[in-house]
Amino acid sequence: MPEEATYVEAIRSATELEMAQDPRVVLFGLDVDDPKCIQGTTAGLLDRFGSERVFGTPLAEEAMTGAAVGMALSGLRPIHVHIRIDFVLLAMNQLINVAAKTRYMHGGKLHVPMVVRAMIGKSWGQGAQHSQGLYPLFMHIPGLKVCAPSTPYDAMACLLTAIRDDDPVIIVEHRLLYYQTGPLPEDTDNLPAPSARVTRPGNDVTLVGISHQQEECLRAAAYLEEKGISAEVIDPIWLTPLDLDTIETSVRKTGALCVVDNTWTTCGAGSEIIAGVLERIQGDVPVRVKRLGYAPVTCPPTPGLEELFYPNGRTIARDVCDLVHGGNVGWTPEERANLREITFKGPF
Amino acid sequence: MPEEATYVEAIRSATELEMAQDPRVVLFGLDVDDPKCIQGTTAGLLDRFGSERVFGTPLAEEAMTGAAVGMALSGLRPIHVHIRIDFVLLAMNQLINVAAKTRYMHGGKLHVPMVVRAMIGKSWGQGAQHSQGLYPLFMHIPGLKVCAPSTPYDAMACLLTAIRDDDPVIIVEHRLLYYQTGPLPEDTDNLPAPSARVTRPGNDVTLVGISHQQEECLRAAAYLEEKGISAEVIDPIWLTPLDLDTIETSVRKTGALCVVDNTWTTCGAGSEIIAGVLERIQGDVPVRVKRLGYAPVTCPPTPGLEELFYPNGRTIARDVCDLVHGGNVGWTPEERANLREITFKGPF
Amino acid sequence: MLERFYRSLYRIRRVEEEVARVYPSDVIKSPVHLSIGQESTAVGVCEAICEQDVLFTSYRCHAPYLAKGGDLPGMIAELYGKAAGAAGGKGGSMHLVDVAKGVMGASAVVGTPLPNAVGYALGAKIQKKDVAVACFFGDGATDEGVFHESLNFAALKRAPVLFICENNGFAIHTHQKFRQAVPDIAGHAEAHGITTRRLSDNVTEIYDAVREAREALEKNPDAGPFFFECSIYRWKEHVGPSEDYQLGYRHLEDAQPWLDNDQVRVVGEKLAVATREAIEQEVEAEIQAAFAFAASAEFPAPAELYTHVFGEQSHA
Amino acid sequence: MLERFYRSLYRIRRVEEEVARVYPSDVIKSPVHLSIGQESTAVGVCEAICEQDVLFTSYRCHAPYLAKGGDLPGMIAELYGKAAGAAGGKGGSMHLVDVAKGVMGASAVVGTPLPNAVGYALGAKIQKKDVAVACFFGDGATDEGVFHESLNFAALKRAPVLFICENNGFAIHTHQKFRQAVPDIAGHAEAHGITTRRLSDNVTEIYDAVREAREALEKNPDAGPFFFECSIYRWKEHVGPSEDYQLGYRHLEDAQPWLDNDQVRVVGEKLAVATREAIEQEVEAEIQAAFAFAASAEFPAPAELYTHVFGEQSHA
Ligand SMILES: Cc1ncc(C[n+]2csc(CCOP(=O)(O)OP(=O)(O)O)c2C)c(N)n1
Ligand SMILES: Cc1ncc(C[n+]2csc(CCOP(=O)(O)OP(=O)(O)O)c2C)c(N)n1
Ligand SMILES: [Mg+2]
Ligand SMILES: [Mg+2]
Repeated sequence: MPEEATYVEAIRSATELEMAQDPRVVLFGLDVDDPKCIQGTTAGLLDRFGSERVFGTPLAEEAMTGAAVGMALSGLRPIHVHIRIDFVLLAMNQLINVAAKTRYMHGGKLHVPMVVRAMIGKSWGQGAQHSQGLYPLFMHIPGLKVCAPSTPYDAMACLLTAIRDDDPVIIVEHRLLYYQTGPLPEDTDNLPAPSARVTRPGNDVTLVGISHQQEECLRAAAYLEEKGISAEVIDPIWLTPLDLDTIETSVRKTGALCVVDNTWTTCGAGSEIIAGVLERIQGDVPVRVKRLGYAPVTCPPTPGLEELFYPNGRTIARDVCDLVHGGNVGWTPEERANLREITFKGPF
Repeated sequence: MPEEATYVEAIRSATELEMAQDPRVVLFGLDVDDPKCIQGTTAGLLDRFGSERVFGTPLAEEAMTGAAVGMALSGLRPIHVHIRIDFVLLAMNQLINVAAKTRYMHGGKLHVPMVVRAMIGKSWGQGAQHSQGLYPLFMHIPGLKVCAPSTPYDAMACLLTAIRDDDPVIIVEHRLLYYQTGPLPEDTDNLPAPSARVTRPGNDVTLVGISHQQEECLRAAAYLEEKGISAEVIDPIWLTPLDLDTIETSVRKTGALCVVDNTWTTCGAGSEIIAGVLERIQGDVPVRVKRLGYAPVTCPPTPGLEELFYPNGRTIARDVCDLVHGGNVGWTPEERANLREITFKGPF
Repeated sequence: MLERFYRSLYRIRRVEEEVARVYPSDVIKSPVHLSIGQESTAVGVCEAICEQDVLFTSYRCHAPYLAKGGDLPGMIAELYGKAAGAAGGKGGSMHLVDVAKGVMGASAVVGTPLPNAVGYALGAKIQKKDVAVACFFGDGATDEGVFHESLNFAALKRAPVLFICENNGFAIHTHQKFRQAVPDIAGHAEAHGITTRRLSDNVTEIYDAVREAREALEKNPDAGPFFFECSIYRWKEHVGPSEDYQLGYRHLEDAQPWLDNDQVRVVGEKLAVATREAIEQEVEAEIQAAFAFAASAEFPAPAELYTHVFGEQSHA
Repeated sequence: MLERFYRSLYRIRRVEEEVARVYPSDVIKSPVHLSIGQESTAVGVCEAICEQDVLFTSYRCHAPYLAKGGDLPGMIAELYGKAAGAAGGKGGSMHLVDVAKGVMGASAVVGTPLPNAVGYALGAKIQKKDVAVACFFGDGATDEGVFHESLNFAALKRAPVLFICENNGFAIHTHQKFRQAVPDIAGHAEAHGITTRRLSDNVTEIYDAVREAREALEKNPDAGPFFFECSIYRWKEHVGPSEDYQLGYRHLEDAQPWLDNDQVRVVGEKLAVATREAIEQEVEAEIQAAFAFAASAEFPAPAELYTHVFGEQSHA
């Protein structure tokens, strides 16, 4: 059995492993080489691999993303790190107009093996511009792959898979997931192809949780036991390519599908998964559906409103209970100490 | 009866009308004042209103969008024009992190009445970077409104509504719609609130077409008559706020919903509309659903592949026929001359 | 003038010290980016510009907000997340706003206020208002392309902007020399044809330079833009209430000259003791009242979650 | 050298004239941005750099593609949308590519190739390859913030990039003076600490300047980056095969000095008639063959729509 490790360590050691075995891998981004080393995810790598392969950058998200494309074309495998996915909005042009399209628009003569690591923020009033999920913006674009691992195991597997991929991959991390601990993959040379995982089997409702909301879905499933509802929880892990098969199979069994996004629901992964599954089921079996996610507002910092902004184990349980019963049951579970959410107050 | 006008004239005259009655309105963007005046949509405005209110800009999408925000805060009502929506990817940070959030994150103390006009390109091998739809990226974000008018009437109404709105509105135009002709609103002082329109009544299937695909849906509906299928065609016109009521009402009647996006389908408006309608219907009536849109690839310029990349009246008819019959019928209509698509070869 | 300077400098310093002091008690539930040590830019600039002028700033906004006359109880209540806060608790420390005083919000994304400031200035000029815009940003913001786009556009349109670069040498923990090939930010402004001054952290020097520019703008709306690079030093960590010399990215020796030249102390020492003490007492009372107000104010009601996405006159 | 220059100049001119000639027949189903009149930058630069060096260019890519040795039949077939095209018909005129010759693609979004070029150069340097990158872009691209971000990063990392600004005075129909407060692009490169030259459209002058820089890079990989601003003139409309003086944004008189100094003619006149004619005949034959090849080549099969989104070794 592999040891337990944190999510931070999973990312760090995946990077270290691949940098050690593949000299083409370089790691860069704002502050990757500073004393806080991206909450520890880049710790020790500058010392081991030197400043040609591990370097900080100016604040210049568009050009640094464009430089990653260029490095990839030159034969390297760059990993570009952003401490908040919100800042990737400055690099959409290079990601969408260039990285995603370079292979296709040059008829396969070029390709861009690059990895973008970007973190979703939450807690302690980070507010409007440090809390967005935004991954549906990337899912929309052919030519980009997107994953959002929620465990140390998947974080390591996703990052290794991403680095070894010949095309651009965006890894969506989450600041609160950095506290997760768990086992790491044993055989890092033979990782499974991207696919979803049933993280908790069940029969009455299919509950898909993305990124940090996977954690909340597992909490919700525990609460739902109180009402005798057995939730099957699924973590898609990869959003592009999206493993609809696993979700469809579950929904055909449960007849109810709730997707909890770690972003707003409009044009979100929930919309995508619900539409995709129902296109396949086409009324073969009756299905109830529900999307949850951020409230349709900008994220407020004040704690009371921030709490309401996000789905959590209890509100998910409440809404799923209503979904399963087809109406407002009027039940919200009492918070249980062992299912309380982690919070923190920096470092951000 | 108002005269017939082109879509170009609708935009031009909406701008002129509002600039004449509201001195706060300014119009700017790359090439708005050049000899081609954005295909005529800005023609004559420089002469009438002068270079303080109508001006071209440097190539600097991010800063010009930020400047629009600043102008709006100063009391103006800027209209910022982009000749391709693809270039708006350079301005996502200002649009999403600033314009969309300014009101909320300052507790309502500030607001940003600005309009972004952005055109979708198509035809004559414009290819990878001049053909994207991208509007789902804006739909995802609270604080932005989005519309995609498909007729001269709606183009004028949407633009006037947008200019008069106190918050940021993105108007998605389409290069091929510029050839549309039709009546303009008569009472421009009292425009209807944003809502969808049933553009062709029907009973067997609800067909929602966005932007230029609205035109293709109307063609598809004509073809579908051959198979005795009566399609109810709906133009949402506004994507945010989205009038789901009109679509839901239709789907409850027809039991089948096909949305044709003018972009890729993943996390598209089709996903949103299907998920939203099904959340409301929750199995009350059985519903078959289908999304159509760009092929999940980068847009190729060569004509044969470009043709396959887009849904058109005939392929939509084929796919909707299959949807209604619940399987592969194997029918594609013969092209009819009066239902042939417009194409062009510049100016772009 | 020195009295005014001192009142403003001392007030900012003490407000932020109080923020730092209460921070560990978790009444402030938000990241805070303190300006302690950097007060003189905010004060020098805001004393030099006019009542009707406006500010655009970064997340490090406490000092300019206060220097421009921003409401203190509203600021503290905002940090506490209260409904009476400057932004109703929906902004936090990084988005202070006071429209009546010309503080036009603040942004946590580096560089974003620059084009907003230019657009505002151009808008004011189009509307023939005698309004100048002061835009505060750090050395880090000047790495971003939008810095150049904004400067070029401001220069092209002769927008009445006062660009105030608070160069504290660092973007978080990364020194300017690791980010900029030529660590001469003012040189870029010159290349865009902007009248530029390189300044120290001396409050009078800053005041005089900005005052001169502001007067030029009053006489001729086409006199701008102007650019000021002020060399200053951040005493506390990038975000949070503490010092951070233990991290090793900079050293207490580097800070020493700045500490020795502390503008709050230096200006204070120029005043008569009685004058100084009177100011200090007033400020202390004001601060105490503001924190008390914030502590006892209400949190926003749950329904506030859904307000202010769009305006009521909007078509949503 | 003059012979080489002439062959390349003449070839580019004639290829583009043929493109313009056939364009009205609609065999080319794609926007074309011709370099007619601007050939000397492409030729001067590409003759001066090395076989192993690479190019990044804008949509106005025909000239650099050809000057670097890009495959001519592949180019014409690409314009015709054929499977045998440089990009299999999936790029069109704006995305020419020839990896074997070092043409690393092209982009239709202004400014985007700049950071790609810098990244490539840095990547090559990290891999200890003696490869320089020539990046072609227009005056319009220098309006964009990414221009500055790219120059700063290149200078900071001493990346072996040759920035080639083809300043034809216009972005579409908008003159530089309406877009740039200071119409001195080279001045910005200097502010980023980059060795800079202001050049005319004289092919030998361009060649000499770039050759010197390339030699410096060969001796010292840290010698770069270098920046060259070349003043040139576009003879045809921004996009399409025709002239556009009737639009009124510029005038034939403005063009006259450039037409009089046509580098194709000027260089050709320096050659012996027989030499020149031999070159011309070879080139004409090559061009005829290329257009014939393109005309008879197949369009891509429908299944090609779905290839090249991701690679086969990708996990899709
Ligand atoms: C676009 C963007 N990139 C990165 C960050 C993360 N970040 C927050 S503050 C900061 C440093 C900014 O330095 P500077 O502009 O000098 O301001 P200072 O904090 O020194 O006042 C960085 C990189 C951000 N907020 N926005
Ligand atoms: C980011 C972006 N903005 C706008 C456009 C539209 N556009 C296409 S070419 C062009 C002019 C570019 O001028 P310049 O860089 O000088 O190149 P030139 O065409 O003169 O060679 C513009 C504005 C674009 N393609 N990309
Ligand atoms: Mg700084
Ligand atoms: Mg040009």
